[in-house]
Amino acid sequence: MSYQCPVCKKVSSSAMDLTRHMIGRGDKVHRDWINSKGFKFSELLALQFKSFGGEGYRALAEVIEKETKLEG
Amino acid sequence: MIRDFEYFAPKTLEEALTLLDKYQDNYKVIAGGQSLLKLMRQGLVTPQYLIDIKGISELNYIKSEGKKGLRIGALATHRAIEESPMMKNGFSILAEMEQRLAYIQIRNWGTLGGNLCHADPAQDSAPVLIVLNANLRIASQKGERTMAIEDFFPDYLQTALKPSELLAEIQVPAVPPHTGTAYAKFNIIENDLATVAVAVSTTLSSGADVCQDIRIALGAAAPTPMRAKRAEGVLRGKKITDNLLTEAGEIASAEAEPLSDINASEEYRRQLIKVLVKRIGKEALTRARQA
Amino acid sequence: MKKELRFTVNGEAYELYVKPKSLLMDVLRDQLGLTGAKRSCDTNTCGTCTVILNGMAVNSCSILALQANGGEVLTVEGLAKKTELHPLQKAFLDYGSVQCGFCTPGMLMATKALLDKNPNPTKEQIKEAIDANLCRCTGYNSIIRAVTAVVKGEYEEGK
Amino acid sequence: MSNYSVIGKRVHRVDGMEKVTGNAKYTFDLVLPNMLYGKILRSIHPHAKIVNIDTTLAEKMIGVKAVVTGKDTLGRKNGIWRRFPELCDEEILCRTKVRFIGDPVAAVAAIDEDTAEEACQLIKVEYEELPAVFDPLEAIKEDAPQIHEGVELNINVTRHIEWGDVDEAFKHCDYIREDRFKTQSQHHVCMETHDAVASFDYNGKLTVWTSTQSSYFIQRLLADMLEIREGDIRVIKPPTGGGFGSKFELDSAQFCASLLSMKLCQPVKIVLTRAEEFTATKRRTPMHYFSKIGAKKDGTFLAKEVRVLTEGGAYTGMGATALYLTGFFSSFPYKYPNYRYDGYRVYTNTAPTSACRGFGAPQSTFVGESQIDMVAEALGIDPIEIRRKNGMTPNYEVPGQAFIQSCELHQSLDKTEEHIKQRGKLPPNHGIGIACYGFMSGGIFNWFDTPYAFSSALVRINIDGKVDLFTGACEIGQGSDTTLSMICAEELGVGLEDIRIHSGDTGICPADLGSWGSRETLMNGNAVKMAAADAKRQLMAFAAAKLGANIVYDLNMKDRWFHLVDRPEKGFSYYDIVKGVIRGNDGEAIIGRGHYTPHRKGMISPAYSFGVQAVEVEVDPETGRYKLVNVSTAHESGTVINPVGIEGQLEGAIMMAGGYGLCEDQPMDKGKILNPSFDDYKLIRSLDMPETKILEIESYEPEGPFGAKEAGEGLTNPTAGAIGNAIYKAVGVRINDLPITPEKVFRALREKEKQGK
Repeated sequence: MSYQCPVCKKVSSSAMDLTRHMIGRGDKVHRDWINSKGFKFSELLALQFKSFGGEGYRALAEVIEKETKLEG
Repeated sequence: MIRDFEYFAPKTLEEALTLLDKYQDNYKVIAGGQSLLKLMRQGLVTPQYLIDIKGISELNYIKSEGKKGLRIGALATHRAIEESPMMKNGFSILAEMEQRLAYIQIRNWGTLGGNLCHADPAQDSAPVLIVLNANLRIASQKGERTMAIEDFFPDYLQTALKPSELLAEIQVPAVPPHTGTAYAKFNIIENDLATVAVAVSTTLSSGADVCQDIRIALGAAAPTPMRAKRAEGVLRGKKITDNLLTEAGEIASAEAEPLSDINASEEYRRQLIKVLVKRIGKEALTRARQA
Repeated sequence: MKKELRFTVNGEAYELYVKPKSLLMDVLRDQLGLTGAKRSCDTNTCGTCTVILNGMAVNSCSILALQANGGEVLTVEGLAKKTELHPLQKAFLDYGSVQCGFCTPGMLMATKALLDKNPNPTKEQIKEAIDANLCRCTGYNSIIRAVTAVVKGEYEEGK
Repeated sequence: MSNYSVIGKRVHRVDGMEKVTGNAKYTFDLVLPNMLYGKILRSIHPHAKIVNIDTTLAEKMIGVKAVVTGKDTLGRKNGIWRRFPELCDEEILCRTKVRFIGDPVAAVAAIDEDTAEEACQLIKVEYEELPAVFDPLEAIKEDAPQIHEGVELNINVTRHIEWGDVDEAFKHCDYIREDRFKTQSQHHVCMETHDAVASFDYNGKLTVWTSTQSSYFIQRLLADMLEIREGDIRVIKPPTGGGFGSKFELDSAQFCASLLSMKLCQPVKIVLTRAEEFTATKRRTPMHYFSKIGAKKDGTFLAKEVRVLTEGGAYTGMGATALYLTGFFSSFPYKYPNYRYDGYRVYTNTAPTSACRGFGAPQSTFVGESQIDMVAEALGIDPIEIRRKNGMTPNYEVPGQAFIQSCELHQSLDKTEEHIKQRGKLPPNHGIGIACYGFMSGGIFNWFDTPYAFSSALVRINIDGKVDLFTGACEIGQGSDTTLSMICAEELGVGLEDIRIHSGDTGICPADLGSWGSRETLMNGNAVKMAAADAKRQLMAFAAAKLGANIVYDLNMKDRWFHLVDRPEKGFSYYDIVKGVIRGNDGEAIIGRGHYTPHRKGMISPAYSFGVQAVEVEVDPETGRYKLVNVSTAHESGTVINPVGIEGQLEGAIMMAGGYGLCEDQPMDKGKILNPSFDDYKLIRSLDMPETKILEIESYEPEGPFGAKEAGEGLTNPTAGAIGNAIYKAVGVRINDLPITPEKVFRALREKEKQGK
């Protein structure tokens, strides 16, 4: 299974990995996409150091799972 | 950067007092200068006239006068006091205190008088001299006066010296029999300035193991060195027990007014006072019993 | 406004004119070219400027030069007898007590002052003698070993 | 034992004589004819626009020769990550905006320091204050002030490392724990503050004497900033009073002194005060750490996930490397089959954070070793045992990251276990804690974008047999001049006294990246060894011909004697051979060349040191104050070339790393550092120094010269973690944020008491 970044087209092996890629990039285009899905990018990021388990990642990963999966 | 100043190096007390009288409050007196030069280099103190009394030999002495006790010239260095053969019996506490005061380089040049006049509440010498009931002889052209060291520190970094007055001598009365004295400071780095300091002097009534008199002094526990009088009250006239000492520690920590700073919070300082008063009180008691 | 300063440094008598605000360290370094004593802290807390004045280790950054008037100063430059190293200098080399070397002159003078007064110090007394002297490289213990070796007589003349 | 004649011997430092006699002339001591003294005016605001700088009064002042501000620069932005322009973000002399308290805004050259300082006070800077942000967790918020144009959410760099399938692996763990940690700032505290003497002449040549870890970096960075050809800049490194990571970037003293000198064609000297050093130079990176680890019942680690947010301060500096290394070393020195690291470095309006001895690893080692002890306790496994079970072994590959060749972690664990057993039963309130660590022997990364070999050396043998060794390696106290001279002598077969080393002078030495990342012994050592071998080959050829021995015989030179290996008595003196070869070369001195650049050695380093440290503490339960009683270290650094040097590195590291664990910190209030002096910045002094013990370890690193590797920074890594573990063993409380002050211990003890009731 592979997933493609809707912004820069980077292909990842898992939705979680692509999630980290998109948060990790942190540039405007990636942020805008994330924010357009109803998330607050900076909160997702801050969450990584405040709360355990990375709920932020998981929530976003679910969306990415749905929206960025490549066929085949 | 040190600002320029006019420099005088009087060789006698008389010369010094004349200069102090002449320049009123535009001057600063320097002895060892171990604290003063630091402030001058940071531009915090910029005197117009600097009067260097370090060379006045008549103020540099340590004398033992039997019943009258010790007389220490204001210019006696910390190191001289630390190593003086006169620091025995009740006075050994002075040597113990000096040995933990900063570093040898500083003790070699710095003077007891200068240290007191810098009036840092965290300094080591004040609490010990307070429990030893010391008096200060203050000279000026108008004459002399003596005052209890307890009254010498009106406020943070301030002394009771009036313009044109000079601290001339520290007088330490003879220590009564059956008296034990102890001092300790808390710090993270050995010999560093105290986070909290405690000195205790206990006098037991002869024969009975009862506390006839006690003096507890705290350093770095308030804007000035202070007596913990309420804590003393707990112990005076009683047979000192561990419980009483613990209670005294709690009361001392309550009557102190410590600040919070980067070295310790107020709360932690109160805890340290509690512990040190208990421990040093016990140490003083043990010494009193041996005395 | 400069004032006369008469003192001896490493056995040489000097008559200089200095500003009252000049520190002993400044005069030694800038006027006499004796740059062994260093400045590292500005607050009388690091010991790199340690010299021996009238037999005592002092921080030359915290003494007015004029306060040394009539005094005798020994700096690290005066430690060796011409080309013959002082035992402490030899020991510092043998025991690896020197790394960046910036604190070394101060360390040497502090320990020299100790041994002049007390030829048989305890380990605790050696530690106390260099407690003013900060060193970021060695961790102090190699310096303590070197001084201990001198105390034990490993470096007596002829050895 | 080895049959080496020079290496492994206890020798005097080659620069020792100059240092014990006070003769060594540091940059701080230099005085040139007609030299001026400079001072730097620095920002008093954490974040502000520069509206106007009025220097007229200062320029009019008697004794003032020149005043420079950002307007006098080319407006270039400096950064050591030259390959990535967006990370070159430091103007040094700010033109339009200041970003931290201490950012330089102007510099003055005058006849003496006091005049220069007074002149600085006469410069009127008109600021328009901007909202500032100090906490990285605040700085990443949408509404936080933007510190660098175009850098959104103030995110400076991010680093991600991953191998295996972490999410899957956690599903198979019997025990998982998650912990948060915080590490603080620490200052390098070099005894010699940053300083420089710059002299620009009428031919347009710039010479800079400066206290630095890399004269080549400074030369190249000055060339970028001043638009002068690299070859027209000569950077000379006199004896240097410590570096510890603070002295390989271009600093304000070097840049401002050069700029002022170029205005006057007169030498200018700038020495930072201790207060400037504390507030306006770079420092160790504070980090927020979130660490999740999963293990099987038997203690086998299956997975680890680490997230780090670092306080970057105002500029990038070496922070990007620290961010990467803290991520890599969070997996060290263990075999995690599944590992994931996400690191973010965030700009804040505080003094920039950068490289500091250990380079991100002291942080990760404190976190990792604390957490492993927690896991061990939860699973009821001995701390040494769990480390044995998971510790790295020789020839282990860190997936996609690094290849470990030599590794004696287990030997170190055994020695440490022995040591602890020997200590026997401990008195009450005593505890021994251990920590494992490892470190790189020089980095492989080339963010600096150097076209040169990472290390180079030249050997020149003169007619009398004296050897000149030229290298860009920088002796900063760590002992590289001595170690490299020993390597050169050993390889050539001559004595240490035959070598004269010339180092850290770009005018005469081949380029070298310098002394950082613990690279000198391995990288420069290899270059020196190669240069010596090259020279030796020329001697051997001549000697072989002269000897006319049967081709089957082996020749060698040792202790200045060329001989048949089988018949040592048959041969010639080294001195005769040298004379012969030079005569044969038509009088040309013998030159040997050597260089080293790691190839196909992974992404981090060609070799890694390993070790275990055991710290014993004594805790006062009523106050929380604790004493470092004993620190014993089993450090594995391959062949020991310079034993005296290693002892020094080892004990010195304990002073620095012990302070990191116990008391060193830089508390701030709105970006203002509150303890910029030795009165308030607490350091371990001789009376606080614990007993130290070295547990010797045998090892050999194939990639290193004579089998040697790192022995510098790695030693800074374990101590804080070992202290934390020791305190837990002693009184049962665990502190997760550094430094572990007595007050924190006391509070934790009181908490524990409350819960007990």
